[in-house]
Amino acid sequence: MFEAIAFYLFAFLTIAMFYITVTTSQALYALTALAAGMIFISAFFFILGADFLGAVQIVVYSGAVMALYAFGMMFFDTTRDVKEKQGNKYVVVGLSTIAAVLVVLIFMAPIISENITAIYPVGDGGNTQEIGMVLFTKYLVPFEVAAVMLLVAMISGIVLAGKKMDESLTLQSEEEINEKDNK
Amino acid sequence: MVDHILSILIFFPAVAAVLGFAVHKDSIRAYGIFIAIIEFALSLWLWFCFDSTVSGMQFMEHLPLVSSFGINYILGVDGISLFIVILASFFTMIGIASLGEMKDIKNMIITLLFLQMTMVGVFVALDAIVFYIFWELSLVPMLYIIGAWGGPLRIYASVKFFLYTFAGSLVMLVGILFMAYFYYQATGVWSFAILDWYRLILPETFQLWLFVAFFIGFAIKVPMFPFHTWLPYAHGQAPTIGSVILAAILLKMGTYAFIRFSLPLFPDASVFFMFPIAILAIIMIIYTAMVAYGQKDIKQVVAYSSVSHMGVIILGTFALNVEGITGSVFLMIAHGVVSGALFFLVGVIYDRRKTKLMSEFGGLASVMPIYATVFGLMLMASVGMPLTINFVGEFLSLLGFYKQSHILTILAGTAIIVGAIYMLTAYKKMFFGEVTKKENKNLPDLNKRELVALLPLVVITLWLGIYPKPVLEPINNSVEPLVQLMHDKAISEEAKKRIPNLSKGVEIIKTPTQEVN
Amino acid sequence: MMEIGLNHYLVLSTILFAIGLVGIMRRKNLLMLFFATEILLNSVNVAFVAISHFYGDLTGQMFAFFVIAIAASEVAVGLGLLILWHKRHNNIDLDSMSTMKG
Amino acid sequence: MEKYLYIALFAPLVGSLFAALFGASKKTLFAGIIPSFLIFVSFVASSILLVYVLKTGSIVHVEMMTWMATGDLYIPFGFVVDQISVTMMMVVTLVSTVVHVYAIGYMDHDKGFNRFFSYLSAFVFSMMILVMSDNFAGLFIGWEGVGLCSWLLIGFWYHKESATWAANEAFIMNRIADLGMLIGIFLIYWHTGTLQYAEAFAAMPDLDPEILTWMGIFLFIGAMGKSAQFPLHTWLADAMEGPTPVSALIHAATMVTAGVYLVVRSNELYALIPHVGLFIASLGAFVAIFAATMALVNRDIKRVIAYSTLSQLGYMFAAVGLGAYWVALFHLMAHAFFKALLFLGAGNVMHAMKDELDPFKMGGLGKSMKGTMILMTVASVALAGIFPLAGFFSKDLILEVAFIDQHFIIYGVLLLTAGLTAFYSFRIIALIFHGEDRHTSLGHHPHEAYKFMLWAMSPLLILAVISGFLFKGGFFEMVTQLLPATEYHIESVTTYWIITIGTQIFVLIAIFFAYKKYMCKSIKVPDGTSAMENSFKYKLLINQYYIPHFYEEYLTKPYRKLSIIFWEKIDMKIVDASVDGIAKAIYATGEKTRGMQSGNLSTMLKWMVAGLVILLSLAVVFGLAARHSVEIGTILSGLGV
Amino acid sequence: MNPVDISIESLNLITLAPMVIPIIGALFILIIDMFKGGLDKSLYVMLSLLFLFMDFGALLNAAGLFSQSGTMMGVFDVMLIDGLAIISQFIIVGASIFFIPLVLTNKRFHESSYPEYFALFLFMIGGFQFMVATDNLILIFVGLETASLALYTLIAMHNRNRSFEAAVKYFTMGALAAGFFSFGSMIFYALTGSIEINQIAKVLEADNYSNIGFVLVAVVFMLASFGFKLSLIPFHTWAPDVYEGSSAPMAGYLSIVPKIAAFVVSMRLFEFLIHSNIVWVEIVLYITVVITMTMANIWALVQTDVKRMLAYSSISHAGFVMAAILISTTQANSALFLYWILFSFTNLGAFAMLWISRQKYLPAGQSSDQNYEKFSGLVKTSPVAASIMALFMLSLAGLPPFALFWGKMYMISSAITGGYTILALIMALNSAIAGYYYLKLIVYMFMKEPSVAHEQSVNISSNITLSLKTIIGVATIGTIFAFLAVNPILEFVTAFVYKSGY
Repeated sequence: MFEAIAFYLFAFLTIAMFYITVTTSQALYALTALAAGMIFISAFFFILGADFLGAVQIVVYSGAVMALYAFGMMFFDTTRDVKEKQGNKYVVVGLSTIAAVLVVLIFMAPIISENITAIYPVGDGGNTQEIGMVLFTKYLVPFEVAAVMLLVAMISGIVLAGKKMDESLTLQSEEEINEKDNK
Repeated sequence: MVDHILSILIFFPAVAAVLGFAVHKDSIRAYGIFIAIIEFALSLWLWFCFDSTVSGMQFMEHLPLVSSFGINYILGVDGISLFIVILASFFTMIGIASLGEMKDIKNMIITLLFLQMTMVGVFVALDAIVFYIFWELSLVPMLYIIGAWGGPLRIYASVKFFLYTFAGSLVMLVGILFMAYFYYQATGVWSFAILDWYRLILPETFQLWLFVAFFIGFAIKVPMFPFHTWLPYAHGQAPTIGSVILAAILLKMGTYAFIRFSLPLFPDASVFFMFPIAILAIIMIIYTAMVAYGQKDIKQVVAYSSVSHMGVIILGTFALNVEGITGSVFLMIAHGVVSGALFFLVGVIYDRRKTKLMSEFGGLASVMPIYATVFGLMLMASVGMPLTINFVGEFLSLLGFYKQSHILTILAGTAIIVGAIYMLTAYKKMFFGEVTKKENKNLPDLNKRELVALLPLVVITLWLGIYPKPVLEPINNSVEPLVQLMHDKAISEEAKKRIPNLSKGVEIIKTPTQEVN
Repeated sequence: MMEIGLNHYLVLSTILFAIGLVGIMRRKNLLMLFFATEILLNSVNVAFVAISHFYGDLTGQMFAFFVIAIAASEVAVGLGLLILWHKRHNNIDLDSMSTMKG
Repeated sequence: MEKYLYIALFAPLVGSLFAALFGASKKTLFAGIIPSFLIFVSFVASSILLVYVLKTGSIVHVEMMTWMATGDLYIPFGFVVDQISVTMMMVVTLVSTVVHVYAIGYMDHDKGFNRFFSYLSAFVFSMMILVMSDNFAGLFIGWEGVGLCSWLLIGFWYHKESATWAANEAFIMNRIADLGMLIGIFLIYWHTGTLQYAEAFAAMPDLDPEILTWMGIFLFIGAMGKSAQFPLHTWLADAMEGPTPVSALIHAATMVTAGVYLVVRSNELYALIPHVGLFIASLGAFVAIFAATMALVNRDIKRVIAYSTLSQLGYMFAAVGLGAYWVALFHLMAHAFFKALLFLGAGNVMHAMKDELDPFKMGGLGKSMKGTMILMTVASVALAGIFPLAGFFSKDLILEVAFIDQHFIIYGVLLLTAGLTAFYSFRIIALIFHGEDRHTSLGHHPHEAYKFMLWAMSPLLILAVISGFLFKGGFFEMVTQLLPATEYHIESVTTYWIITIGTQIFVLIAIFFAYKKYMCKSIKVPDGTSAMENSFKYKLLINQYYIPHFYEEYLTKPYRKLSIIFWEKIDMKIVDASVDGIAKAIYATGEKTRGMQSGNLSTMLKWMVAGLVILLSLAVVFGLAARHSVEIGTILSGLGV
Repeated sequence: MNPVDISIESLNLITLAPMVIPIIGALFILIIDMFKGGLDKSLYVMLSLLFLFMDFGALLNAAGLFSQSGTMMGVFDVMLIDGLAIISQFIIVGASIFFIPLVLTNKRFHESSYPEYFALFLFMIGGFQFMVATDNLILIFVGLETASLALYTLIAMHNRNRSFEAAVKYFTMGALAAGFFSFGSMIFYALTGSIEINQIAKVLEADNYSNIGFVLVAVVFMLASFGFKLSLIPFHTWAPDVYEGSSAPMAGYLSIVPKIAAFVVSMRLFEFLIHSNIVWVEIVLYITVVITMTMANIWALVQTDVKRMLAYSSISHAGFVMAAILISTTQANSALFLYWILFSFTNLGAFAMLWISRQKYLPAGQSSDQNYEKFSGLVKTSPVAASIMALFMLSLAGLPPFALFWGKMYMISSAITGGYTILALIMALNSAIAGYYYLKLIVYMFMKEPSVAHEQSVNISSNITLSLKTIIGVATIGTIFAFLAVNPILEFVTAFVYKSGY
């Protein structure tokens, strides 16, 4: 009973938040709504017993990502209204509605099949500990690759946002570059 | 060296062309002529070493290329291909020798040498893929020749030429791959060797489909009605040398391929499609002859006349008997010589007057008597005057087809009438009458260089018209086993009846072939 | 209805995904467009965790974990690109971004 | 004897090539003399062969080399001198020699003197091949060869539009017939397996008569072209554009008789199909009177003689059609002599009159050109068939043949034609040589031709006079070794005399009538005003029954129009345009749909989602269908699908 | 909670070697930069090459192991080294070896001044290698994203407006595609409780596809996701813009490496579905293949920029090759690899040729970097360059005996053998359409006169250096003499594909 109430409540909240995110014309509202939505999602994780993930969700999204976006927003000065000239609203609404309806239609049917055996069953220990276990055995390689990915993202971020990008060697003639080098 | 003479014939000009990049452009003509003469001498040597009493392939070469897929570099020459090879090297030689002053002559000569490689390659390849390689590759130099040295519409013409034939041959490629697949199904190994394929008997329905696939590729190349419209453009825009080689050699690829592929591989389909194709051929003959008659441009006349004559070749091929096929092979050579010469002749006057409109001329016979004589001779050869080279081929082709159908042959025979109509009219317009235009009053007659190109053609025209035996005999010896093979392979009663069983009992390799289901 | 099963979560996930799609399609502000991509990934995470829960299997959580990592990395790169664009054009309007077409 | 055969055959070729060497250069007399001499050599060699054949009764047969050999086909260059061919050889070489010598004078002032002799000798060579070949293919070589030379010679004065037009007409019309001949050859090959005369004819009696009929018809179509039989006759009159010696040699004596020769040569075939023969005879008779009527009114001496040739060819075909091959051949020979003579005489007149051809503008030329007048008159008498000249023996024989074979209609037609022949022959004689002088006022000062030209003509004169009664017996003896030796004697002596004398009188009356009408002083140059000229009959005849007009309007012009339509409308607008249309359609599709790539990121994303949605809908449809396949099946079956 | 006890042998760490090497290399480069900045690009190029050669060596080793012992699993069965993985890694690493030195241009471009460029490049290679060497959807996803993020950056580092635009477009659509991928994986997971493709296949098989509808939805999302990577229509819209916006070597790289990685994954993913006779997948793939091939060709016809044309042509080629996955016979899969190897050589050459002709500023009257007019009359000014460029165009058009012909031929043959005759015909005819736009460039180069306005400003080989010459030379030789290489490649590829069970 509690689960159901919680589910519907958070479902409503999440949907509402995300709806605001995609519809509001105020970037700040959107950002706030997004952050709220993320937190509500983590609620599901807790409901479902994925405590570790819930924590990660809050930390990563509400913490890191939102901070990044907030920085970005300040940088871009997007507090001002962005004119969202909609070329064809019907296309947008139509396509997404159809997509949703189609998938929802399908999911109305019972899904779980009989012959599934859990490969990494949830054990007795705490969620975090088990996750650690699986993460550092089975998913060791993806984990390491994810690390590389984050490194890549970091380098990318640094390179792209770096000062060196302000002047483009690509657009300068050789003479200009040499002149600058000599200086 | 004799064992590899075919490879040498193919790749010698190519290597020479690559080296030619380094030759200075003032000396390139001499270089080109020299190379072409050597190549021609080699081809003559090939003829000399060729044993005309043997019916099978000679000078076979065999190298694995993509052995896991059954693609091998197989070369060989028989009576059917021998003379076209010689003709190719011959035309390249006189073509280069007769080149007048033109821009970028170096590129032209190098291109011609590459073209020669592809031309020789097509006719000696005995592996379908190798054949296809040369077949397609030949488009490129011709594309360049038309596109770079042609008339005002040259780009349109060259692209049209390329794409049209390219599209057709891709369909043919599908056919080739299909054929190989059937062979694979029947024997369990991949092979693209034509001689292997010869031993495969296909069920009739498959024959029909494959025949159509090959036909599209070949028909565009020939070009058969209604796929012929690229040809007038190509000819009309191409420089003289391009037209000459196109008409003399490249068009022969299609008809040659009919004989090499379509007939022996699909005898039943050949019989099945004999009448439709014959009707197309007849349309080609009469219709294009009439179109030729309606032209204002002498080169277009010759171009359409080419199409018209190709119709006779097709007809002879689909006579499916020794007389007809031999005739059509001979006519390929004959048409090569004659139409090549005619294009040369048109080029001569174009060089002088920069126009090809017949209305610009008139009375040239008195201004340029030697030119008029040579033109007249080639014209007579073109309309099939006996004792010229064309007659032998036309006579045999029609004779052969008469066995298959009386009415159609009568219709096809109108070639000799309609041909005479447009040719004589054109000749009359250009050479007879008073000299009306003052530009024409002082035109110089043929110069030495042009004579060097034309006299050999004149000699061949008469020589092979009077004494075709040295050519006809090897062709005949190779065609006979072909016909016998077709007869033996034929499944349907109709085909057995249409394709004669030669009582001479030629030996062919017969291995038990499984039927493909 | 009161019994919350897997399907509930899947439907929720789908709805969220659809909202994300709407955002992606209608946003002209690139920053807000990126918000929508976050919604997409988050919606999937809900489903993953739910499935994981109902199967009693950790794989789904793993996937969700990596999706979060990926989403985070994307934000970094995406923002980097946006900054670059913004420096040159002083806007992050998607409609200004159509010099190449055809 | 082979030696003589080769000499007879190749001497003209050598002459031709010799003259051709100087073809482009200025007139050189020896370029005329040497070919003439070589033709004479050929004549001598032919004579030797004739003597040999006469004496021994055997034939000379050589095979020089293979021409074509493939499959079962074997065609050699083989030559045979037998009784038939030696006759033809004699005729050809003799007339050629005369014409060559004559032409030296006739072409004296022409720029193309050397070229002319080259062509002329080439013609003789082709003709020799035609008559000497031992197979149909060889015959065809000669057949086309003479066609080519005829083209060259008709169009000899190529700057004249009418000449080149006539040359092309002749060539093309002959080509139409040649197709028939070619088909005939194919038929012979595929049914007898050979093209050698001897073997082919030997095989023929065993063949299906229907096939033989077709062979006969197609070969005859070939003959119709060369011999200008209706409806392929128009070229002959137009061919008179060529120099007169050419008309004499080619279009009177030799080439046009090739058709007759072909039928005579194939007598074994035609003997098997008498119904075709009857058709040939009927056509021959028709052409005889048809051509004669056109000759009645024509105002061009050469054309009149051409029509007369046509008419005489009709006689010959009538004879061969009725199976009287030797008679036809005999008439062929005699006709060659007197017709060539007639033409050469006309040439003299033309020379004298500066190429004026209208006899109404002449008159009284007999005074200045006595020699020519005698020659032409004798020739005309021979043509008219007056005893004892050649025509009497040969032509009246044909009448007898028709009478004896009881083809009275043919006989009647031919008899009438004989009268017409006499009339028009003497019409021009009268107009040219007799009556009032009408040319001086037009500024002509006629003079006689060179002496040697007249001398050169004299052999023909003699032969025209004597060949009939002198040769008839020997000729019969000789050729009937090969041809059916049918003797034509009218049973009843009375009938014979009545017919013979009747014919002679009829002809004489016609001659008298011609003189009476055209020697009177009131003859003027017609100017199209007289009642006769406006009568329908006259118009019909002067316009050659409107046949050339018909050809022009209903064949040539439509062909030309159709050709242009084919090119401009069908080839360019339909065939080519559809090819280009495909290309253009593809290109246009690209141009129209490239808007999909608007460059706008939002649109791109929408496309992605759209793609997803499309795929999803497909999936749902399929998934539902799969899930409910049973129900769908029952519903569909319930609907009776 | 028991302590985990796993022997190091059972991890089979050797399977990681090829991927780890470039990552180590990247880190190495970053470290060097940390110690001493401002080093010349040639150093980094050579370092990268060094690591790539080592990578190549590791691959050879892996190939040797594979041919001995067959498919290897490693590191908790996450890594999957089978024939496909090895061949595709060969292509990835091989292509990279040729593409990286393309930065050694005469002119300086922005990206080459960064050591990070090379580090990212190597990371990207590592990412792709991971992506192909596993059947775990997580690792595929992570590998893919690693590579993609690096790629977006690499594109943007060219540092001009068009490359930013390209990067943003690519990135945004990539993010959407990532969403699709995760959604698709989620459904697979929901259906089968597994995210390993082999396992998924087994479970679905055992289940006899009772939930076909869900399977299809999952397939749809996967197809959309990989359709984006493979630029299948209608997910292709990024391709032309990104190609145009990025530098020529990057565009060339884009046309080869990400696609082969995506092909391998699609092959793993769709193969079992097609073999289970799910008609829907066949139909949808058929339609996609045909539309992609044809429409891309048609759009390529109307392009005015060579690079953009090549972009569309790459889309078309991808569609062509996608047919292999539809046909899914051993021959078809081998054909895919054969085709792609040969395609790599040709495209390497073509893009390298564009690269050497790259000028920094657009001259007057030129609307894009590489529009056709720029190449007018090239044969007059620089015949060798024109001939080489023409050679690559002809090869792309499938003219024998140049490289791509063999791929096309084998591919069409596999279509025929697989019973897709109509498809074979469509493929053939598409090659004919494609002929037109390749020919267009040849027409410009060989048949038009050099335009006067361009003569001063355009130097076709302004960018050339010895190393670029060498690469072009290699590509040229590879393209011309492909017929010698086809047999060994084919034997190798077929053996490996067959041994991997595809």
